[in-house]
Amino acid sequence: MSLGTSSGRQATAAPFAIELRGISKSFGPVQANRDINIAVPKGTIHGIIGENGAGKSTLMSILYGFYKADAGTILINGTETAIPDSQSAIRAGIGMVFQHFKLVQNFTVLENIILGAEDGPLLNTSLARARKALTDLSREYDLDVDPDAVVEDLSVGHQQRVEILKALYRQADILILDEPTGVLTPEEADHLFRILGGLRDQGKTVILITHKLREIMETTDNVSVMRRGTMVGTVKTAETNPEQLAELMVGRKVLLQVDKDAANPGREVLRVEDLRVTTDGVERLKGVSFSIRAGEIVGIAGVAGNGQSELLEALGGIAEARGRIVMNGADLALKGLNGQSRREAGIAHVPEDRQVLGLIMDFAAWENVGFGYHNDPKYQKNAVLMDNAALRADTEAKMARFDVRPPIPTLAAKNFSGGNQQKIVVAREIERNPDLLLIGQPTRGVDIGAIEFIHKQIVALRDAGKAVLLVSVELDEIRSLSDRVLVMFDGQIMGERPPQTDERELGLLMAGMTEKS
Amino acid sequence: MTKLPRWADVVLVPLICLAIAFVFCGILIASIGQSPVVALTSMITGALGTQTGWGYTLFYATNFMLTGLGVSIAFHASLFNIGGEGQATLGGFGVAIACLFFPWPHWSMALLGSITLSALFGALWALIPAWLQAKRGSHIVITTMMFNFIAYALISYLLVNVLKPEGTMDPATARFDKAFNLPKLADIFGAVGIPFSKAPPANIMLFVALGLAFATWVLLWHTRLGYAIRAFGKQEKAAVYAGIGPVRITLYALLLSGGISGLMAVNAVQGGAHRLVLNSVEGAGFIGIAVALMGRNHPFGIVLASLLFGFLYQGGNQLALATDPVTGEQLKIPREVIIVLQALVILFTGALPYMVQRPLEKLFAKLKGAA
Amino acid sequence: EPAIIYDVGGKNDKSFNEAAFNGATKWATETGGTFKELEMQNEAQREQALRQLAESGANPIVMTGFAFGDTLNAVAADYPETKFAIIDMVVDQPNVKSVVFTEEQGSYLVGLMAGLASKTGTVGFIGGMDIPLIRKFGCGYAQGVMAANPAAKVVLNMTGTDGSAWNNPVKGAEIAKSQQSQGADVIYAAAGATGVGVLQAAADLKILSIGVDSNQNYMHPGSVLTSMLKRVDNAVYEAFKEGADLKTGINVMDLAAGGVDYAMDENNAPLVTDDMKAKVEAAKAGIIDGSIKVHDYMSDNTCPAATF
Amino acid sequence: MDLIAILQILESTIRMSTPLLFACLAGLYSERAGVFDIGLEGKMLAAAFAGAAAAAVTGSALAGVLAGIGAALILAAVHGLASITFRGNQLISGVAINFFASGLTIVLGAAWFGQGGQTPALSEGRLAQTPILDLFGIDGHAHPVLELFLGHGILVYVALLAVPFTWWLLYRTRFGLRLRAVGENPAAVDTAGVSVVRLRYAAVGITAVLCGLAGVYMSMGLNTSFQREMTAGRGYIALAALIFAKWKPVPALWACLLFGFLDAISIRFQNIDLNGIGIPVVIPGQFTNALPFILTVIILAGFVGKAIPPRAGGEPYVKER
Ligand SMILES: Nc1ncnc2c1ncn2[C@@H]1O[C@H](COP(=O)(O)OP(=O)(O)OP(=O)(O)O)[C@@H](O)[C@H]1O
Ligand SMILES: Nc1ncnc2c1ncn2[C@@H]1O[C@H](COP(=O)(O)OP(=O)(O)OP(=O)(O)O)[C@@H](O)[C@H]1O
Ligand SMILES: [Mg+2]
Ligand SMILES: [Mg+2]
Repeated sequence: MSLGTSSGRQATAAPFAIELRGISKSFGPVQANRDINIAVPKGTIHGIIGENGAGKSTLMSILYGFYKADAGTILINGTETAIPDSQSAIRAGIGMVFQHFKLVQNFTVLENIILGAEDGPLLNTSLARARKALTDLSREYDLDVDPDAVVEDLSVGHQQRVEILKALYRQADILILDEPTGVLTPEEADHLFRILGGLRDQGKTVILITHKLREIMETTDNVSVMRRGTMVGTVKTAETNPEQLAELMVGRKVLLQVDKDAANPGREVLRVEDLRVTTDGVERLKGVSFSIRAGEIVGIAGVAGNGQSELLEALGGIAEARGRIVMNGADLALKGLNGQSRREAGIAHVPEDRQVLGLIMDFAAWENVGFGYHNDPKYQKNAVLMDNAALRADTEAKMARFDVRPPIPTLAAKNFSGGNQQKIVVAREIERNPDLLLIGQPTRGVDIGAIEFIHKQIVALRDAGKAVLLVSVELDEIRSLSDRVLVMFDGQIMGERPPQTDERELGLLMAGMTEKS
Repeated sequence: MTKLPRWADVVLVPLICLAIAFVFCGILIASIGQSPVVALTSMITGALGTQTGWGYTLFYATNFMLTGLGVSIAFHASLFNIGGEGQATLGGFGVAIACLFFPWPHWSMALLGSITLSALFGALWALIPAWLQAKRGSHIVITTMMFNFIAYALISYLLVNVLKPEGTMDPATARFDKAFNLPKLADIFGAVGIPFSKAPPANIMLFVALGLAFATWVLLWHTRLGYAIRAFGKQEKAAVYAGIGPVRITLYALLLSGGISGLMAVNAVQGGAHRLVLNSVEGAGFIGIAVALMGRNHPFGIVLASLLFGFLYQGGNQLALATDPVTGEQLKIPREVIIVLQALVILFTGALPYMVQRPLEKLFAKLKGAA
Repeated sequence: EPAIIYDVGGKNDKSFNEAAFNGATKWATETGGTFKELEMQNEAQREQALRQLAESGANPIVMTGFAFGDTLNAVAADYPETKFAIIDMVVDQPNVKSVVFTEEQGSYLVGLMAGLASKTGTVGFIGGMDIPLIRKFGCGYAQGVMAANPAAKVVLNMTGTDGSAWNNPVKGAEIAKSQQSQGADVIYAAAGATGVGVLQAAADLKILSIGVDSNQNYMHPGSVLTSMLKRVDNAVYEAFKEGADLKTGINVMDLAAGGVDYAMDENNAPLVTDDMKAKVEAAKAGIIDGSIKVHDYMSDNTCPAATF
Repeated sequence: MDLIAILQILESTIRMSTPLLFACLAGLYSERAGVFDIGLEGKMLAAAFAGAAAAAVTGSALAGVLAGIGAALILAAVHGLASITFRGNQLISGVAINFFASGLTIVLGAAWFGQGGQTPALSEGRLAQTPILDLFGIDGHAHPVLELFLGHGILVYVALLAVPFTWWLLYRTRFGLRLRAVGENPAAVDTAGVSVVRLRYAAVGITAVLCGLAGVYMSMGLNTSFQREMTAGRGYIALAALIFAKWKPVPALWACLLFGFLDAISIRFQNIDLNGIGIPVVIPGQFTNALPFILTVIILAGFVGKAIPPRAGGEPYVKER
């Protein structure tokens, strides 16, 4: 059954909080939305799922007045409403938490929250009220963040909270969240969903975009599925199941859990001893030691911002460190270095933040495939010239193998959706067939089709007798992929557990609590 | 992402912008009681109507090509080197040394000598700012600006107190040995049997500059260094991930930038004046910035932009001499009108293409609809 | 039809080129003739302009400024039928008239007046850029000052080292104020448009100033002590008048020939005592009859009265 | 070196710093809002001309000031149109504006006053030189210390007061918050329901007003007429000062005073003859002329760290790639 089409009639009866009719939007050649119809009943949580690049964010951005639709109409509570800009959206009671946060990095939390919603021409009054309101909100939904912290110093998880608080502060009764849990720990996520439930009970309407079917099943009332810019359909959550949704989404059957047989670890590939990293005065990595053997996947679980990033950067040769890193029996330099030296040592690195480290967003896909390997002999014509043709050919091949969409090597990285950007990076690094693969948040913001694919690649690499260090805030991912799990907290390793360990116990470790305490 | 066909974007839009600029300038000329038509025609004939005109246009264009290329390389590393003026000034000093103190047996050797020294001095003048930027994070815009002023002072000291021959009024070096004069277009074309005006100073450096433009293109898009420079320019942190050393790239980019700007002096000093005078650069360093920006930092675009500016310079010079065909009287157009014209051209072709693109897109959409 | 080419300063630079322009216009108004004129925009244009004017049949062709010397020397031979006149430079060609001025003499006279008018015994000199020509002015000036008062002190400043040095009245005024605070109560400006700022500041500070090239006394009556006249206008006027049969060769416009002088008019009359006037006239006579020798900086790049 | 000399140098410092300070703060507003502006020079020049011209014609200083601000506003509007509305390259637009002003001031000046771009010298239309001292009937020369602090034109004090005001506006008001935000992340401002375009135009407008004051201070305060190119590169120095100050108001004051001070020093000590103290060398004037620039580099490298410009600076705000 589908609500989307029958919306017209119902509008008179029980007006929908939101109704979009015939929305179309294209970015240059890319048709992001094609004649989209969707209706969201008041006081419900409405899920939207779809592959990367399906057009979810675009659609919501149109609803929020960030983009202008090429065609179509928007009805809020049954009345047609023009939303030329975000201001009118806010006035219409819509709040949105963007997939890519819209925060001013060097402002405090408070400054970010009041921005655009100040009380008067002078700040201190607004700041005072906001501080008060913020503490109330924090208590009500216990979303605590330090109001005076500067945003760039906050973990992504906390920045996420700031975004949500922004929307709540503006008293939105229609709340749009675009992949809010991409960067949250399971606890944080569950917490968020409790909040959303609370909002629904207050009669607010929530639209939730996510790639995680579990979240859809657990929290939403209805779910709409998008594919390649079109609306495939809307179903009642109660009347569907993950497999069906996955199929609707991708258009084929998808394996929702990794199938891999037991690892048979070989020689030690990497050994880390008392590794320490200090960034601007603060020691973020406080003496970490572990080792990885060939043919195994070691997962690092932990709440974002507990030293995982520094660990990856130290191993990847981006951050200077103290201690020892022994790769294939040889000590690696720890200072005055860069990614190059590590690649030569047989380490490949899929960084946590593809848009900041992994890709040059303005470069074409084919140039990005050479990124980090531009000195590789196989991309050189001769002593002087690079062999761009070879690079392009290689890119086409990779795009085919990794099903990157659209498969246009000359398209700039920034014009691919998040998931496809990730595929480009993963393809580049995995296909180096390295002795050790460092991979951070491999499936952040990636659709289930792609997740399935990327997970397969990681396992395949392991089975090929390579070592993998997997860092992820997704416990599911850690547990389903890893052969051994290390839990990090506050720059230290709290302990090692087998992947079967139940979430509670891992959760406790991630919170810094050992069984005894 | 523009919806225009490429040719329209690359050819049509700039032409329309250019036209608009000239219309505005025509209004200005008319408003001071002169005939825009006569003015424009005399500019065009003066710059493109005769071999001599072409020769001068190309001579100026060569200057701008070199400084423009210099600026653009730094730009690709997202370093705004506004020191082209000073680097070219020092380049002039290099040329003077090469042409005054070495007994070259042949002009070609002299050319090699002056190219080497001017590039060297230009690069050296960029070295300290580059090093400070790389090591201390001292903002390149300030340091290069300061080094422009320091260069003026240094060169005027050298000319007045060191290089100036006894008893001459002119704060300039002696004339270089005639044997070191660079072959002019007349000689080069003459060699292949094409007669060309002897008057203009346009010389072999034109081809050197064109060669450099091509070399720059190869460097930026077909070599590892170019790749590294562009990547560094886009995302510095990512560059480190990729194994690109910020310090090294900063130095390379600015040294190349300064070196190429320095070469401008070979054209102006050895090719044109045959001696080093005060202010031998005459703002070409700054025009280079405009040229690089208008050429969208692409060597091909830079060549076109330099030709445009060469045309404006030479056309402007001619405008000052233009006479009314009817009365035979000299037009009374102050030279500053040409500066205004340059401004309008920079503004419309460089900063306002979008103003033209949008309507064009609509138009093309209509045409498509019709077709 | 005669032609005149102004140097990059432009024909309205309030001094040198403007004087040339005045000379040309004077000729035009008297004879009712017309003349071609051209303002230099850049170095490379010099040769082009000369050749074009020559080919357009302009004759004679007058140009202001030493910077033309080198180019003219190269070009003149190609146009034997055309007569050229160059100001401030000697070009040894059969069809060229070289007009040079003895700025040191004129500067000596105004220096003498400065020395006499100064109560503090300290006077100032502000040049545009540190080039030989300006040192020539300054050196003559310093000699005049010393002649009036051997104990006098001359504060020397050059405005700058780039093109803006000639167009920086704000800095000119600032330098004047600085010199005043160092005791200077008469300041001689040889700095193009920068001088406008100097004269202004002197007027504000209620001290005396000295103009240059053309008569600038009118700019601040009661403050401009005098102006060192460099009769470029006469030189151009003469050249135009001689027309096609221009008298070639070197033409030294010195004090005797009225090429340089100091300006007296109603604007500065109250400032110049009879005693001062007498002394200056005496010095003038002395220079003309040779009893007073004013050292020319250019002759050996040294100055007995000042260090640059 | 005696007290008088020191006082004189400090006084000169204040005078020389004022136009820089105006221009530097002008740049601060525009660039903190994410619009780079190397057209400060041009706007100052245009204002200097328009101010002197209007004052000469009307004989009213006020008319001159207003005209100067108006001229700067017109050029700012062009810059805004190019870099905000039409998403053009902000650097190019700035370069163009500098060329434009440098040419047009002279063309118009020549056409209107027939003095080759120069404007007639002002008498009554001039800005008062020492209004405060005059008010109390104090003779500045007699009281050099009073003169140092009170012996300046009104605009000097306006410039100095503009510093704390700017700080207050930037860090204490809604407008300031939004201004800083739009220079750091316009998308955040946009999604917060505030118009990026309007904010940026406002900033560019303020920039123009301050440039206008810088210009008229030069042509109507320090001088009594407009001269071609009389800003003599101060717009660029102000830009350097702005970076020096890391785009912050209070540091901007120090930076401009520093530049002014170095200038005053180099004016005071031209070719220093060390023969006096027994060393047979004369430090050439060119060196003292270059000294401010050399010292700037040394201080920058030695004491001023990395300057991070507003993150969104120079980029037109485009949502749809
Ligand atoms: N600002 C933009 N300019 C140009 N193209 C864009 C822009 N935003 C999105 N696109 C393109 O439009 C299509 C839809 O993008 P959108 O972000 O809506 O997909 P999505 O469903 O949100 O993907 P993801 O799940 O990765 O977030 C993609 O092909 C994307 O590349
Ligand atoms: N939010 C603020 N409230 C009050 N004063 C501030 C604030 N931010 C900065 N200041 C003051 O302003 C001056 C410069 O500010 P700061 O050093 O924070 O620059 P900044 O961090 O670049 O400013 P911003 O954070 O707005 O980008 C200092 O005197 C500082 O004390
Ligand atoms: Mg999305
Ligand atoms: Mg701050």
